[in-house]
Amino acid sequence: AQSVTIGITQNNVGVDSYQTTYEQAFIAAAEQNPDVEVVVLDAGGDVARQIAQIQDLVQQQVDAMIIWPTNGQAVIPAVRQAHQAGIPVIVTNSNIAEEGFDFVRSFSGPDNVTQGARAAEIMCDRFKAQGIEDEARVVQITGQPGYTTAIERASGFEERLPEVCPNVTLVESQPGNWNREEAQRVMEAFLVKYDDIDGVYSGDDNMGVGALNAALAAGRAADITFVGATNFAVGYDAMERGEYWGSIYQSPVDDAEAALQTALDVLAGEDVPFLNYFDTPKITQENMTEFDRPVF
Amino acid sequence: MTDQKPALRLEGIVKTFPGVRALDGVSFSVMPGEVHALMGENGAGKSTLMKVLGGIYQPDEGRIFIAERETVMRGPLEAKARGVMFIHQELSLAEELSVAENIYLGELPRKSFGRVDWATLYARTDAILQKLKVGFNARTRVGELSIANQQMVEIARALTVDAKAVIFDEPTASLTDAEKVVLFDVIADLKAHGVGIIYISHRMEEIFRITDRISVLRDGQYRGTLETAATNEEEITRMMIGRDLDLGRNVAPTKPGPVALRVEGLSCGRLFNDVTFELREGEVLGFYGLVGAGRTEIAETLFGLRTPSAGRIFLKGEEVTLSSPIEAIARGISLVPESRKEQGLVLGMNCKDNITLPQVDDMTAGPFVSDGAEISIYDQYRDRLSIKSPSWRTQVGNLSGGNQQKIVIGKWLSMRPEVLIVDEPTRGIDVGSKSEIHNLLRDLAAQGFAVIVISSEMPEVLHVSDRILAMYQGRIMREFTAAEVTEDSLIQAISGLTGDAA
Amino acid sequence: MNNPTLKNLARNGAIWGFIALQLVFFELAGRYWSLSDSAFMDLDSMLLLLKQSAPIGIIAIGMTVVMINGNIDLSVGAIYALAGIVMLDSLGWPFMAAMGDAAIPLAWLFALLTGCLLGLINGLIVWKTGVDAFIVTLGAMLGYRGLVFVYNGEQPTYNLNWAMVDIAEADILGLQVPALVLLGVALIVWLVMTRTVHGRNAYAIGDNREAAVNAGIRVGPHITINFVLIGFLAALSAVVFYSGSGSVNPNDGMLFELWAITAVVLGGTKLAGGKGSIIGTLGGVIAIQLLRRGLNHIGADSETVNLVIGTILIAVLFLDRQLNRKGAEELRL
Amino acid sequence: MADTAAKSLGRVLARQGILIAFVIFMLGFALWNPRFIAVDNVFGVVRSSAILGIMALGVTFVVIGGNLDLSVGSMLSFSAIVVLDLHENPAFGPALAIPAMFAMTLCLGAINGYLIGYLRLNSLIVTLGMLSAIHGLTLTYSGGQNMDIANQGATWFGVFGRGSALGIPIPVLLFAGLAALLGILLARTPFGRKVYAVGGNGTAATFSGIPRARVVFLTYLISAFCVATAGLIQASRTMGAQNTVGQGMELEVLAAVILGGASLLGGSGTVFKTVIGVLILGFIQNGLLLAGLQFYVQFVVTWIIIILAVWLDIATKRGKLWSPIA
Ligand SMILES: Nc1ncnc2c1ncn2[C@@H]1O[C@H](COP(=O)(O)OP(=O)(O)OP(=O)(O)O)[C@@H](O)[C@H]1O
Ligand SMILES: Nc1ncnc2c1ncn2[C@@H]1O[C@H](COP(=O)(O)OP(=O)(O)OP(=O)(O)O)[C@@H](O)[C@H]1O
Ligand SMILES: [Mg+2]
Ligand SMILES: [Mg+2]
Repeated sequence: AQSVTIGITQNNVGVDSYQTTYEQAFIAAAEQNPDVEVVVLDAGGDVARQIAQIQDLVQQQVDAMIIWPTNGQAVIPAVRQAHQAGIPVIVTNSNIAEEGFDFVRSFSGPDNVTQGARAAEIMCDRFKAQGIEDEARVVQITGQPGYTTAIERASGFEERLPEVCPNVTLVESQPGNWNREEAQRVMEAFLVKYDDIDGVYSGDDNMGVGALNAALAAGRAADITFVGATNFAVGYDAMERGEYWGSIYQSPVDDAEAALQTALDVLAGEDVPFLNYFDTPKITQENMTEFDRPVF
Repeated sequence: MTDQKPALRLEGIVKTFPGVRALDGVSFSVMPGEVHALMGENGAGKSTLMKVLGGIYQPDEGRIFIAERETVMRGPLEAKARGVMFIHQELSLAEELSVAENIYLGELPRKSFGRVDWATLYARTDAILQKLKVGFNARTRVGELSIANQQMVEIARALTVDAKAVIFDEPTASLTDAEKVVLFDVIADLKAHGVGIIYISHRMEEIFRITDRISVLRDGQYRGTLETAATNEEEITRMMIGRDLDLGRNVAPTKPGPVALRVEGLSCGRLFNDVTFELREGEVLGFYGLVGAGRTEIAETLFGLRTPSAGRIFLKGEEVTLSSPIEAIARGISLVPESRKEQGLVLGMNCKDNITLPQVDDMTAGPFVSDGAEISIYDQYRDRLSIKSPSWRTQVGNLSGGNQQKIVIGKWLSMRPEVLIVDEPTRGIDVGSKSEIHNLLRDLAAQGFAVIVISSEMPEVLHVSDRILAMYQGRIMREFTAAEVTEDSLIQAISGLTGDAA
Repeated sequence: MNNPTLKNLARNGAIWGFIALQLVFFELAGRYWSLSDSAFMDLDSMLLLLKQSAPIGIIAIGMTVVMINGNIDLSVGAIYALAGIVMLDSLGWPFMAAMGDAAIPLAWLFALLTGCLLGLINGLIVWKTGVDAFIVTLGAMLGYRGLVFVYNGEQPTYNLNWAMVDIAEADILGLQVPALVLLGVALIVWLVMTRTVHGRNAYAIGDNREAAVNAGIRVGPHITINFVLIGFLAALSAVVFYSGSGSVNPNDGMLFELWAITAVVLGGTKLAGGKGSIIGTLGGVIAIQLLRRGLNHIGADSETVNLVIGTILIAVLFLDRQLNRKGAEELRL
Repeated sequence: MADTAAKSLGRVLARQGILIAFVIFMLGFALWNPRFIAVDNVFGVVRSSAILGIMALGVTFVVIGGNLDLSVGSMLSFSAIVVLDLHENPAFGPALAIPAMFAMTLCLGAINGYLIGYLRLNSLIVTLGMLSAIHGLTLTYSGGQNMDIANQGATWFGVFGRGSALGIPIPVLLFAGLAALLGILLARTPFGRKVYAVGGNGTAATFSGIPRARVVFLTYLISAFCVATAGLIQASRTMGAQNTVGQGMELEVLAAVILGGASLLGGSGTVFKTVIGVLILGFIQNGLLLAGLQFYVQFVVTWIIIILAVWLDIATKRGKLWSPIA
């Protein structure tokens, strides 16, 4: 086949292991394929910089473009420019808003709303097993305010929880900014404020482990069900120790490979579904042996 | 003159700062065409009074009349609009701007859309500069001018408006004699045009040379007005400080001991060249010259602050290289610097901490600073120099200028230096404190210190020195002993006019 | 005599020399290392560069004025975000929505007024309380950011108006609107700073505030006006940027203040005030954007970008200091 | 007599304005929610303030010396990542990892100190550059990965962040101990005096034979030492770290120092006041959280408190509420 150039602009490499591992996996996958050249850019979490990068890629006339949006709405006009320049755009990891769907060929990534919903189910099942599904009280620690992933996971969780466990109360949500230390601080305050906490849902395991640390320090970890998302190695280890209940298994390698493959499929003229979710299964202490320890 | 209306009249002005009653019911007036001196000790309230007049401070009580019309001046611009021009004590210029912009600061001529009318600005400025016979033009950046020329820019401001009254607050502190002459011409010219002039200075010879009347302030209170022609230094001094002052001439020459410091062919770039001299213990050596002659730079080099480009320095016969003040201090050199605010004091620190700063490492009990040791040093020098300060806790910034200067002197005396260099030790200091400092320097020499006094005031050098080196453009022109020196020969030497210097 | 003039030239030209150096370096380096075979220096990419410099550039121009004044404004990033939110949110207000596209200029106006208001608050606090501008705007950086979140919680504020996007993407002679606004603002502010009384007073105040007070310049109002100006420019930057992107994330504009200050200092403005130039700042902005772009061009990864930018910042400062030295005669302090 | 006593009491109060504000603030919150002053909560706040607080202690020296340090946030990330990585490295282990990390962090402080102290470059820009450069260094070091301690049960490393002695959490002890130590260093030793002198008037300090460059250099070393300690606690507390743990902390730290009353112009401030500043910020955060207010309300409140505190501070100094600027 003829050689193709694919440009990618990522959200914020280095902010956490997931994104870093994604980048490495993406580059590795591209190197596997001799017909693919990639231009790898990082927006550093800054929308303005990402828009500039999209424009640069348009100008360089790449064959296809993969975008990990820093803001699912703000990039739409820039995506339109790419679309108008005839460059197929694939969105990865977290989707852009609906207005932009016309300019995008495909979304490849996890379904964050479903992830939030699944976390609610894990939590609810656990409460049922403990027989406290009618009185349990839950707190939530969300990701960085304003980021699509954080918002979608929270809304998935908040919608699904009352459906499966109508009598469980979500008493409070505070952001932990994807940051373990901050999550720990937020949890400490929750522990002081509420004598009765039965469950903690965190936007990712990194924060979940921060919350766990706080509870361990207060000697209350055994009474609490911790559920997170994006199973990190720390979360996996804590599950193994029996301190952390469950999470959602999401592999950045799958994520990156799916994005690249989607781009190649689009370029090959194949019929690609618009929403190209890769599976992100539930993982709990009960089924964790079925999964490898995450590498990040 | 008495039947004329005063150009300016103040009535019962009171101004307090937190903890200080700086002005306490001052009344005084200036006639048109009169040069009126305002005198008083450091901290008597002269500058404060003038700032009230210039609209910079609002008085707590009292009234201001201009041409007998009561006026309230809410700001400097308003004062200017009413014809009161104020030439400040501290240089008050923006160095990055041009001479013209500085002279017309705050009232640049405008065109439409707030644009500056450069043509008018430069034309007006050049006209003024011509009157002042200066060697720079309207477009020169002020930062490039010498201090003296910057002072001339300040003075040029007096000529920008049709002033009814002009205030000069110590304008000559950094002027050379030639510029002083120009300044006095300007003042005479203003006077001839019927402008009332207030002139603040601590220099008696100027007061007697140009003023018509003298008003005296003491501790913020008005003490009275004298006709210049009908009074003398003693009377003014008595009024200012409330007692007689012993202005005796040079104490008997001390017996010089062995050579403490010898400098051979010392040069530093274009600043000074081939400077050679000797300083003995028990001797006061005066350096006299115009501003910019390079005296300060020599002192700074001897204190390890500048790298000499050539020459050698010997202390007690041993050659030394001084690459930092730390080394200089370790070798027994002390420098009382030229500018007490910038170089001498940490204004936010208290008196005690300032005095012991160079030796704080030795003020310890175990690893900690010992207040006791420090306070005893402070007490010792407070008594010795009669420093007037409420306590050792007082922030130095709150002391009056003269007392600040004494803190700096105390700081270096307490190091018990072998060579003490004082640079302009009495700049801006009132007559009373000045003579105290002079006596002190003589005493030090009598005790065997080797002292270098750098000064731009001839009476001062003549008064305290055993020998005088006259400098001109970075070179030593001539050496005088106290016995042979005369004012004329000294002036000739520092102006480069000495045929017989070589 | 020759020497100082030469040094002066070197000093003011340093930033442009740096830009030229970058162009040559990245062009050559790109040839050998880059995966992309596009040229680095062609006209289109330079025009694009100018456009991309606009958001920080417009703010940096305002920052230059404030810094010449001897102040600083750390709250610009938050003002930028808040103005953007007001603009996009106002488009959704019922009476505005009813106006159709005619509401767009009105939305811009609201955004600009927001910027002016926030700048005014900073300015008045600095003026009336006498608290240092660094502290006032450090506080405001937090406070205004809080307001950004108060406005719409943690959600992005969103209003994609294609008519507005089209205006933002329009171009004249290849220059897109953001680039034109940047150049226009630079020109106007340059004229103000060099030709008008206000501009000259700004230098005087930064150089010697006491002298300015004594000369009767009304320093408080003057400073306040400049804070309003930078608030306005931060909002203008938001107008330009968000018209073309349609969504404000509550975290937007964080670190803008630091990048703007960096550009200003690279452009030769003195942190202490009294000295600086708009043209220099423009150079500083372009230099930074070029550096980022160039590093991307040669395929540097994000860790390298951070490392290089930090190092260059210090290196330029060092160079500037060397060029400004008075030589061996200087007092060793 | 009574009059003067009242006056001098007034003067003391005016000088301790920040302390009074603190007490009033605590009382207010305590009335609102008594849990606020429960021993557990107070310890909790002090413990979670310890990291910020220890950094602020170091920055206090830098600020009093007349400079800024904006690099402490990235330096914290750096030290946490490094100590965790070395901990996991069999060649090091916890006992060697800690001193090695301290050495590396001190090197960064030395770079700051050299550039600012000896080369006299502007501290704002240098530390801003270092902020970016150290972040890049950290990312390079870690390859962008989180660092985690795999076997948390098998190490005593957690003691710095999680342990306690005599019922007091170790971070609190470290914070208190360092505050006492550095407080004495600043207030009672010749070195401390020199820091004030250099910050108050660097030129005059040089003219007094004080090695200005060395003093500034040392303030940055102290700052780096404090950051290393904070990084150790941080890493130990969470037994893992992201590359961005310290991001944005530089301004929080600065806010605490300023809130404590140190002047950015240098030459004033004390360790004690900085501690109060840190606690105020910590308790605001905690109090608002307990009150169930959104985190962003805390931003607005912090803004208002910073400005009011600094304003009152300078207003008492000049004896006038409103500034005399025309
Ligand atoms: N802004 C101020 N705040 C507090 N005290 C002040 C202030 N300005 C002046 N003072 C005090 O007011 C008194 C009068 O000061 P002023 O400057 O008027 O003295 P002066 O007569 O001009 O002295 P000098 O001969 O040294 O110039 C002094 O005690 C001084 O400390
Ligand atoms: N040729 C010059 N051009 C510009 N500035 C000058 C020149 N000569 C001297 N100056 C400045 O004038 C000031 C006084 O000069 P300098 O310190 O050399 O004189 P000095 O002999 O010590 O006299 P004084 O002690 O009275 O100031 C200094 O700030 C110096 O930089
Ligand atoms: Mg005076
Ligand atoms: Mg001199």
